[in-house]
Amino acid sequence: MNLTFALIAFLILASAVLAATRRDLIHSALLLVGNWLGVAFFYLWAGAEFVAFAQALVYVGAISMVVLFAVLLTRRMRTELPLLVATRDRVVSAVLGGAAVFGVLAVAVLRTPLDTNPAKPAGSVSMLSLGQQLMGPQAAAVLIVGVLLTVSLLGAVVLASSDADGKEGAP
Amino acid sequence: MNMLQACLLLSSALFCIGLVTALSRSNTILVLLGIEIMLNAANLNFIAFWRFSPAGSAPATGVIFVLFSIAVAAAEAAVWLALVIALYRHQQNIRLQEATRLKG
Amino acid sequence: MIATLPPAESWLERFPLLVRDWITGHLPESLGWLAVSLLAIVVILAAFGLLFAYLTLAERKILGRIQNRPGPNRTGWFGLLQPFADGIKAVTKEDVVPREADAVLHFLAPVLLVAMSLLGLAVIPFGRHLLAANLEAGVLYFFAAGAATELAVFMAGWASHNKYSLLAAMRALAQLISYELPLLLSVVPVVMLAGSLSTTHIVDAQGGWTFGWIPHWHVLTPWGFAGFVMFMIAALAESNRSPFDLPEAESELIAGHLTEYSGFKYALFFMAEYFGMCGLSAMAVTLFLGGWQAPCAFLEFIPSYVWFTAKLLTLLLGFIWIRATLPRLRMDQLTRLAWKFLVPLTLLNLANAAFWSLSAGWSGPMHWVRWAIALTVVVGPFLLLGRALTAGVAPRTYRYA
Amino acid sequence: MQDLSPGGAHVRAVHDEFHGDLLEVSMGPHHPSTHGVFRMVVTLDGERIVKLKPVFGYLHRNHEKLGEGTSYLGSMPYTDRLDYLCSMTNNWAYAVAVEKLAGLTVPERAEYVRVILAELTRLLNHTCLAGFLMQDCGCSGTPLMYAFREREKILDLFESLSGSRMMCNYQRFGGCRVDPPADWLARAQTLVDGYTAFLDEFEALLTGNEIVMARTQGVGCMSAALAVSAGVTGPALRATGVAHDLRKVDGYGVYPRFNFRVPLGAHGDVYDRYMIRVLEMRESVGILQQALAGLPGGPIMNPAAKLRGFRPKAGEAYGRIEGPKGEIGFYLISDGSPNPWRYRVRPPSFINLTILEDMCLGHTVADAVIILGSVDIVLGEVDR
Repeated sequence: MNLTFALIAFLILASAVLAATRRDLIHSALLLVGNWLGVAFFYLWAGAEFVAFAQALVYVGAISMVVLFAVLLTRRMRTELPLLVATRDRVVSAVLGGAAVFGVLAVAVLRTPLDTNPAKPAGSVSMLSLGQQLMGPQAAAVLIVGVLLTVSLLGAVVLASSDADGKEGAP
Repeated sequence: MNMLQACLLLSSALFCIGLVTALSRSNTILVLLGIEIMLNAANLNFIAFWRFSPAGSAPATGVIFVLFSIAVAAAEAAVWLALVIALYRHQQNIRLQEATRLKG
Repeated sequence: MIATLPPAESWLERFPLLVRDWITGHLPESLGWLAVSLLAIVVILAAFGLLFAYLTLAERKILGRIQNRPGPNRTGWFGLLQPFADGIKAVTKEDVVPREADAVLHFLAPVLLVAMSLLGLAVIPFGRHLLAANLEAGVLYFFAAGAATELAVFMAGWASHNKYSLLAAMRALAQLISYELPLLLSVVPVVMLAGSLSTTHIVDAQGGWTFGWIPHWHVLTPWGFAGFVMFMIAALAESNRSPFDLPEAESELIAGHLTEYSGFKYALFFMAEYFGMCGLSAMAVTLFLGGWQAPCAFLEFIPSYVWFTAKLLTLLLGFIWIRATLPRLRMDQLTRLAWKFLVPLTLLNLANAAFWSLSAGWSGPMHWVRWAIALTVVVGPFLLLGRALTAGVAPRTYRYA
Repeated sequence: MQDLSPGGAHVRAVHDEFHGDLLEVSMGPHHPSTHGVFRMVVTLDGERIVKLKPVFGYLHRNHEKLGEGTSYLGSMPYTDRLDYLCSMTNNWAYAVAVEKLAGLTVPERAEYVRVILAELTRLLNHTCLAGFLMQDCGCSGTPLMYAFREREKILDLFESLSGSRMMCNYQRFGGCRVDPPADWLARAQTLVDGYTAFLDEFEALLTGNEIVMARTQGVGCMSAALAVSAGVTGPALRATGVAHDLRKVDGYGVYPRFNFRVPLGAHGDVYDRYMIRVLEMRESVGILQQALAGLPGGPIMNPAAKLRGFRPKAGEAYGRIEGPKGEIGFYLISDGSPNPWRYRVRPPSFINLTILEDMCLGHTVADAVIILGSVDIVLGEVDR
């Protein structure tokens, strides 16, 4: 086994498990930032340099901020944050369900004869070819994503500010 | 077990952690974070297949797919921040079980 | 560090290469890459460590000069040993951690901040042969590394369990969300025209001179100048420097996220602020001011790293000067400036750069038309948006009883 | 309910069903922008202030009771400690009250010297205030250091005249303690001549600065009606457009002989309060020029005034002057003994401070700091 891969896998899984089990929401969010960084390291390890930096920029730089903002805007005091304890049944059934899904996936992955080519050099996709792909064959998709981003931003603004004036009238 | 299978196992495990988080927690933010984990697990798969599968006709497809996925995740994050804030305004907490009404 | 060197270069220019080769020459072949990497790290840490030390002194001296006072002048000749005295003081001071604080995050925040603000320096070409990591996506890497700095500020504010710090944490988040966008958008035209995300390519694209004395730096084009100014404004906000030092806000939030920090951890925050400032200034030099390129052809005999250092220090002096001059903005004004002024202007500037790129072939009188159009696109919206931004604010006349 | 531990930023979250989560921050008594040991208990919605409670008294030292236990002259040095930036005007107001009580007149030369010192004090106070206000706005000390450069010159003058830079203890009932020598007057003249240049420089740097205007215009508005009903005086009142300047209204001392104008604001916001002070400084320079030019000779003390064994007749008197911060007044009741039976101070900055909450509501924390700065308080006077 590749040692780097093992380390990255450990970082990803450990931070995800810790984030899922923390009681403090801020800790969860910050651990998830670690998780996202781990995923970025994985991309780097796999040779997808550009995606790794994009992942770091978008997840660590933007989405983490949004998450923390959401936590702070909906906070009570720090001590009141984790009061939303789930019932034992829910947790147990969720863990069982998750374990079952993992079992199925693991068996499927291990049983399938996957045609691999480990000799392929890492980082085989250059920035230039990536750009040409995006602007050439994938141009329509880029446009659609652009529209999606704009619409979601506008939608978010509308959603978040919908109460601004009619607040007193709302029950 | 080759490297590709190891990567796929990693992403499956990550996906299941996300699934368990989304199912077991009642805090809206944590549920959404679980979904975000699952999304990342899927992205891991794309990169793993791109890296380890034999060279095909479109060499950069996996990378481009992940790029789009990241862009969509950014859009999604903006929307769910707005949703969480709207939810909080309506019911003064962000417990998902209590968000049973479509109308405030 | 890049190994390719043109034949006719002075030994001063090749000095870093010679030192590197001398050191690696003593080591076995297999350890070469490790030695080179370690050397790059050591050089960056040492150079910027020293720069940080003397930048603090320079800031205090210059602020003092601007404010009719001498500044530190007791430790050593002209106060030149002051940074070391400060360092000893910071290390030996008691490190106070509030009882209610989140100890892990409280510790991690300064460490993360310094680490993150140092990472970006790896892709800056400090000279023709001085570059730690020549990444194909260098610019993207730089901003990805810098993205986590405000996260550390947030961690510090949150972990301190102090309400001033909490307010600072909120401000830091809002400030980051607002200013990341114009910072990146003001860089996009450069990337677009250079056709590369690699910092070396961007510097190379600015090489050459018209008539031997007008350099082809981006800052000397209309879109480049506008981009440079907006980049520097956003950089001020990113590095939490006055007039955008809202998370710190000494007169409002005491010291914001730094309120509960003391001793060495405080020094780390201080260090990170200067590293961030240096990193962003170095990026501005690389993107807009021609990197290590000399301003005139006949001045090329001066080594490239000297030019880079000179440009870097000029920008840093600008940071200090602005700090001595301007009052702080309010939070709503800060975000309004970002969203209603900088973002539209950077977007327009993107179109402007595209026009500049498309009209590259225009010659003769059309050359002047090209300049006129590009300048109009920069100046017109600036004036219009600026007027909208400062609406309702004007000097007043007063009557007498 | 009020679970506020002393000091620091102890905060408690208040859940208010109308405003969502509120945050209560105790700004002060140890805060760099409260100009002393003053505390504002601020309730915040985000950064917006929904409630503000000024808490003072940390510097209370029984000033008025001490005055009743000391002889009339013995209280004079204590008045220095009220508004420790403006000891000259505090002295004068107290001297006016005692002179009214005892029916003493003041020689003309002393009246002129008093005007000179009062206007110098006004320059000193307003210059410092403008510097502090800019510091509160977030300038890194530059305007403050410019202001302090000028302040030093005035303090040097005070020092060479009275022997003390801030605690001058210079005025006496029926005159002044020492006669200013000719070279002192020449130095004062030099300072006054150069002051307009300083004001021009200061204004060029700040008055038209867009950040300063954006931070201060429309912030902390005070209506004329509110100001009048709350008893606000001084530049804060005139910034709302009310023409009330005791130098014109009472015409005390020799002020009626001088030609000066009273600048008036229209909005009553922080910018107006800043500008009124700057314009007042320009008028003060004019008064100083006239007073220095017209300074008559003669004695500096009324020979009839007794410093030892001073026992005014039974009665009461209220003496007031226009101090730099507003109407500073002393109310005295005498029962014929060497000590006042009742000694009461009307401190302008204390009364101006009472409407702090009205000015701050709806603004942000950053605004509260500059609003407080623009009120111009000195805690020695607020708490007494």
